[in-house]
Amino acid sequence: MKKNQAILITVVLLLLGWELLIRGLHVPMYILPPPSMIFLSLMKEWKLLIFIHLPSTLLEVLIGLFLAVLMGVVVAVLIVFSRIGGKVLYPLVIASQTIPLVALSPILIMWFGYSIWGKVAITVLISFFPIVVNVVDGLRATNEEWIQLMKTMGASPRQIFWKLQIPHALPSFFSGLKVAATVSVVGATIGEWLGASEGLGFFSRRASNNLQADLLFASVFLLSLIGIAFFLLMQWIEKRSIPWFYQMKKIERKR
Amino acid sequence: MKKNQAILITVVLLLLGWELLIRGLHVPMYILPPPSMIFLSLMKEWKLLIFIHLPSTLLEVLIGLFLAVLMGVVVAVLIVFSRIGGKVLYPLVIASQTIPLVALSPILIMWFGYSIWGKVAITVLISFFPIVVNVVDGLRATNEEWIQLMKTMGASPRQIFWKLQIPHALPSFFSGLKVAATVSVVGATIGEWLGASEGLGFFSRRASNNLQADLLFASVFLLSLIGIAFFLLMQWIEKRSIPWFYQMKKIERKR
Amino acid sequence: ALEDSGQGKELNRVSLMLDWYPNAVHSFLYAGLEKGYYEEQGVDLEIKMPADTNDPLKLVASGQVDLALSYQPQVVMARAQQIPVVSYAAVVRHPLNMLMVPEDSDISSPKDLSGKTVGYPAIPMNEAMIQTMVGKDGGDPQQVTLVDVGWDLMPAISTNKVDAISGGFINHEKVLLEKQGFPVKVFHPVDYGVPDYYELVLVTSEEFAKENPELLNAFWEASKKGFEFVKESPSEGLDILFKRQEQSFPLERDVEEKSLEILLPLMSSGKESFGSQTEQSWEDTIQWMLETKLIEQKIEAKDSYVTP
Amino acid sequence: MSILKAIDITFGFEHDRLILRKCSFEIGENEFISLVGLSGCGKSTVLKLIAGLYPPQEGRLEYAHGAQLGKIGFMPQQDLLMPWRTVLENAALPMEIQGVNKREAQRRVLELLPIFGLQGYENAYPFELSGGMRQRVSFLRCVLTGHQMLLLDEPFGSLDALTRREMQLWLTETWQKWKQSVLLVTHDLDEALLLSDRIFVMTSPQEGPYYEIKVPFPKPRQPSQVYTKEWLDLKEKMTTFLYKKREIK
Amino acid sequence: MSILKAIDITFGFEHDRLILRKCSFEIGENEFISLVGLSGCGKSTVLKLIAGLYPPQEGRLEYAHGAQLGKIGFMPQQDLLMPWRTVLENAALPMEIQGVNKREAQRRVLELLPIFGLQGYENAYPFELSGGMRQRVSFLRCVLTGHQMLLLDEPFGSLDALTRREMQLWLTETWQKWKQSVLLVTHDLDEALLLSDRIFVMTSPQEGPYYEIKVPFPKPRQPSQVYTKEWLDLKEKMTTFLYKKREIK
Ligand SMILES: Nc1ncnc2c1ncn2[C@@H]1O[C@H](COP(=O)(O)OP(=O)(O)OP(=O)(O)O)[C@@H](O)[C@H]1O
Ligand SMILES: Nc1ncnc2c1ncn2[C@@H]1O[C@H](COP(=O)(O)OP(=O)(O)OP(=O)(O)O)[C@@H](O)[C@H]1O
Ligand SMILES: [Mg+2]
Ligand SMILES: [Mg+2]
Repeated sequence: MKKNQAILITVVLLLLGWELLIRGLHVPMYILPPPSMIFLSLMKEWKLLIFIHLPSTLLEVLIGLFLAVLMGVVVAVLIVFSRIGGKVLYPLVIASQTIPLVALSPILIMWFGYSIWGKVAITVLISFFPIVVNVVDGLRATNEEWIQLMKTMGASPRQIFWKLQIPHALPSFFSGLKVAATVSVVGATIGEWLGASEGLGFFSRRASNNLQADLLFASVFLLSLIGIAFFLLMQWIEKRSIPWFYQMKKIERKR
Repeated sequence: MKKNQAILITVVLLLLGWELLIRGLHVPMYILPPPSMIFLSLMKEWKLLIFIHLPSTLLEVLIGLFLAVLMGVVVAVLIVFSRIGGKVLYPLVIASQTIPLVALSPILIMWFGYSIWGKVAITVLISFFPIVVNVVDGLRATNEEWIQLMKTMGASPRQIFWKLQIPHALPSFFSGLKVAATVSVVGATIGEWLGASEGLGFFSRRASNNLQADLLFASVFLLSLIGIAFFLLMQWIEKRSIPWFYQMKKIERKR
Repeated sequence: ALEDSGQGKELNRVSLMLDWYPNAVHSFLYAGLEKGYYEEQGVDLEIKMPADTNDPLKLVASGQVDLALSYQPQVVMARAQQIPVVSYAAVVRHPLNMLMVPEDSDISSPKDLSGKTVGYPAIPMNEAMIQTMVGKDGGDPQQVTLVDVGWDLMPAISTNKVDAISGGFINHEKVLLEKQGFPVKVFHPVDYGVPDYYELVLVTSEEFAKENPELLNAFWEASKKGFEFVKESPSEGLDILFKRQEQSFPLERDVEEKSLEILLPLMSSGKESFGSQTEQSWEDTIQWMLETKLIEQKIEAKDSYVTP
Repeated sequence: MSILKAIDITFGFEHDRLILRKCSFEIGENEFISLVGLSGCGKSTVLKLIAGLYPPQEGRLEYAHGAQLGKIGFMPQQDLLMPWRTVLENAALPMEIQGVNKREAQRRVLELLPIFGLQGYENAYPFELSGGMRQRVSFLRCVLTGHQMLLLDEPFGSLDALTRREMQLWLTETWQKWKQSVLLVTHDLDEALLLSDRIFVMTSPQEGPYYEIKVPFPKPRQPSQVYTKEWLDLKEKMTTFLYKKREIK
Repeated sequence: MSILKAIDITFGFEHDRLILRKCSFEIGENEFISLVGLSGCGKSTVLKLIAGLYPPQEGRLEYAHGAQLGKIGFMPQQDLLMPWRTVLENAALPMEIQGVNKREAQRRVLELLPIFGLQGYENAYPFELSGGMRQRVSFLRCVLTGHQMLLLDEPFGSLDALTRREMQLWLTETWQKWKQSVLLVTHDLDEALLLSDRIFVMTSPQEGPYYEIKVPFPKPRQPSQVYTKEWLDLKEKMTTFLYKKREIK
């Protein structure tokens, strides 16, 4: 209770500070509008934002994140378990992260046109990397003694993988997943610049082209909400999926 | 030896496949040029690329990554150890990740002008997040039994932090660092769009604008090299910093 | 630049943000720098590049830069939203932004776009332009599908993902597409009901215009000389641009030559001096933007620009 | 004088399975006490309660020298060596925490390593040690806290007879020299009888009260006494307490 | 018939400190062998060699039933329970690996839990168990491999006398019933004498050869025999082997 109150107060103070700072320092509103203005334009355009643009971005994020997780885990497994593949694949994966969008976007348009898949592709590209690195590290960190024990039980590499390395890499995987979930929102936003006719990324770009900073930040606000929501969702899934990891801490601390 | 050969062969095959695919499928060269063309324009413009643009991007990446690590760790520590701060700070950090560049660029220019710091700011913004998440998770994962033991020794929270939680979070920190090092290259690239007159990001954008795909991909190639180099550098530092983590595996596996 | 001014005159620093990366259209600025025209006028010019085509206006309004190159309709839009910018000179006096279709396309005039897809960079002005053009030509604007293609106008049309593009410049996209073996037909917006607006204008903030009339004047005098130089000897003008750019990016000579060839007539103003503006042009543009709902209320044409 | 008084302590992890019910005991200065009991009856938990790691659900603990954290040497049942520290660094940890000068701390560790049979292993990481060696490092770390009260959770469980005896002797000596109080958990009744002034025999509160035995033999005691009648009788008595009506086959 | 033959095995982690030098031994079918030795002398290493986890540097191991991995039940010295698995799931792991139907595996675990004193703990996670309970789960997991040969590394080290005796009896019974071969590491010479057919007394190769003792007492043996003269003599003899000229004070 008390903690929640304190949080609320902090948030209110932050918003107030922002408002006052902008008004006090005469920061131009077309560069950074005060929260009150953002709120007003959010009220004005909420129907458009919530019913048209939000769902379309959400869909991209959802599909993209799902594919990113799938691909990230598969790639990580290949890197860890195939030695040559790993030596070639890992650098390729890293290289893929450094390609600027200007180089990529024409290629994606050639392949995917203006369908949702171009946006999904960018989302995947941006968000699969943290998963790869964390899962690789998680899989590599498995305690050798456990592996030995399972070997004496006659476990196949596949069984060691599923029954030992995967559960053992889960905490690490979830670290990566939380990063991925957050950056997938940026991915979708950037993806929409590839060409879209709806979505918060598209909306924000149009608002910016129209010099409507209040609308721009209204969409930024919604994007942040999506980011936070996805992050919290992943955290929630994490707590459910590795109860042994959290339960341990909780019980021992409670007493 | 044999492994290195296999890697070389794979790389050559990949390049060959790319070349043939593009020539065979008549992919427009101004969208995706074949490696031979990229190599030629790299040869042609190497002086410009290596002596003017590469150093400037490298500098941004270096400063940016350094600050990102500093800031990432500090923020993570605040999130873990200050309860209210954590509840407010973490969502803010997540939100910061979802703000598109169109909203950010005028603000950054207002603050930093056209100095290198605007570019550094974007690099920091993009690369500090993986560090935050991984360090937070690493710090939170510390085994409660060790904390208890240190408490009985009369250790202050500060001592528990430095002597237990920090070393314990190191492997996790390094996962984040490797992601950060890679995406910091993207950060600098994007940062250079803020208004720069040199740097590989600047170069790539101009090349793209002029439909000079060969030059564009020449700079992409260099960006990828930086990314891979930074990743490997971090991996090397990791191996040096947590020998106990790797030594354990090595010795037990060697026999 | 300070030390070789030679005359002991104090130089006033002026920063200018380009509309985009340096190209042929900016050669008059570089010529002025190279030939020392700005120094003669006591101006120390510093050229900057934007992150986004919208940044120049915002930054000039907030005083982060003194001058910027932007587009006339953009200035109108900014003023309509109380962003205090004014136009100081018309650099390119006619639209460059034209509707383009592949040369072998069966679209022979804008009305044929009914039922087709047009790619554009999510700029509302382009939407209005297509509507006006198709409507004036007797087509149904509602039947045209608009697709935001982001930055990639050229790949969009050259890979046939769209039937036409709006937002491409005749001195850039058209030239580049042709160079890549993809010739295009263009439809001139002025032929289809769009006012003959100024594609590129030099803008500054109201405050700067009020406080530094002499400086602006000096700057513009030098720019005029630069433009005269480029007009007289385009090839040398380009040489200067290339020289100034060789440390950062290898521009392509043939492309910029063609571009400048297209630009020069559109920048010259006949009897009037380079950069002069007319109230009529502003009035027409404002009226058109009002009709197409690009702005919500009318703004004063004569407040939108200042003259030296 | 007592160094610790436990008054009416109640504790349990689950409500239906208490570990202590209104349990009171005292530990005297320079007293050596052993704690024996069935596996899983709660011995380790008692040690953690005394160390101040769990707060009792009811009752209270009174310490002669004020707060307990940082005043008691605690050796946990699992060795809990830090994998990123060498033997030397692990053993020096408590001194590091107390701010002892690094060289001095090293000196003290290196001085004791031969006695603990760990000579030559100062730079080894825990994963390079055998189970018994790890236990000894953990024991060493505990005694190097230098505190007046030591809580030892099965410190000699993985040691062979000779090594165990050497450790016992060393412990007895330091205990006498420094006038420490020791609470030692063990499953070896002979060990308890050999070392202790008193023995706490723990049963779960579900099964009845806990017992306390005063060991009547004068010190120093010899392992050879193990076969004397009085010794065997006392052991017999403890076994009865421990296992009630259950019988050792 | 021997189930395992070790021929001239040499092994060491460091070159100057060998653990085995040209060591040969045999383990017969349905034989119960104990391995005793000083802490750190290499007992756990021998078990890992036999289990096939370390390849010997020289010499070879011959198994009657072919490859060793997946044919031997191995109980490591550290419990190595998986923290993400409950007691039930941990114990069922080897059967899971062998592809035993899940319900059947559960049934077998649940059947044995009361015997192992773990009734009611089937859904507890390892962190909720005491040290001795963890050891028993680990032991249970090992026997549930169902293999003919069991390698047990100090399986009863953290158990009190009664629980330990119960486990011993249960082990002896199953060993007889299923005609298993057992190699048990222990520090308790009485335990070794009580259970084994033969006892291997390990010394480091630096100190001399290793010894083998055939236990002459007929089975079943009773704990009461511990005080008989023959028993004590044999113990004495082993102690001499173990500690050479060193003396237990
Ligand atoms: N992974 C390893 N790397 C290096 N040395 C090791 C390793 N494991 C064990 N040793 C060394 O090998 C020797 C024997 O170890 P081992 O664990 O086999 O002893 P043990 O007889 O089981 O002792 P204990 O009774 O204490 O468990 C020890 O000196 C130890 O330091
Ligand atoms: N963290 C915990 N959460 C829940 N239950 C616990 C926890 N720790 C211990 N227990 C339970 O408390 C009881 C006593 O545990 P404790 O470790 O004190 O036993 P012990 O006497 O030390 O046994 P052993 O001789 O086997 O080490 C056990 O039944 C155990 O299951
Ligand atoms: Mg215990
Ligand atoms: Mg061992």
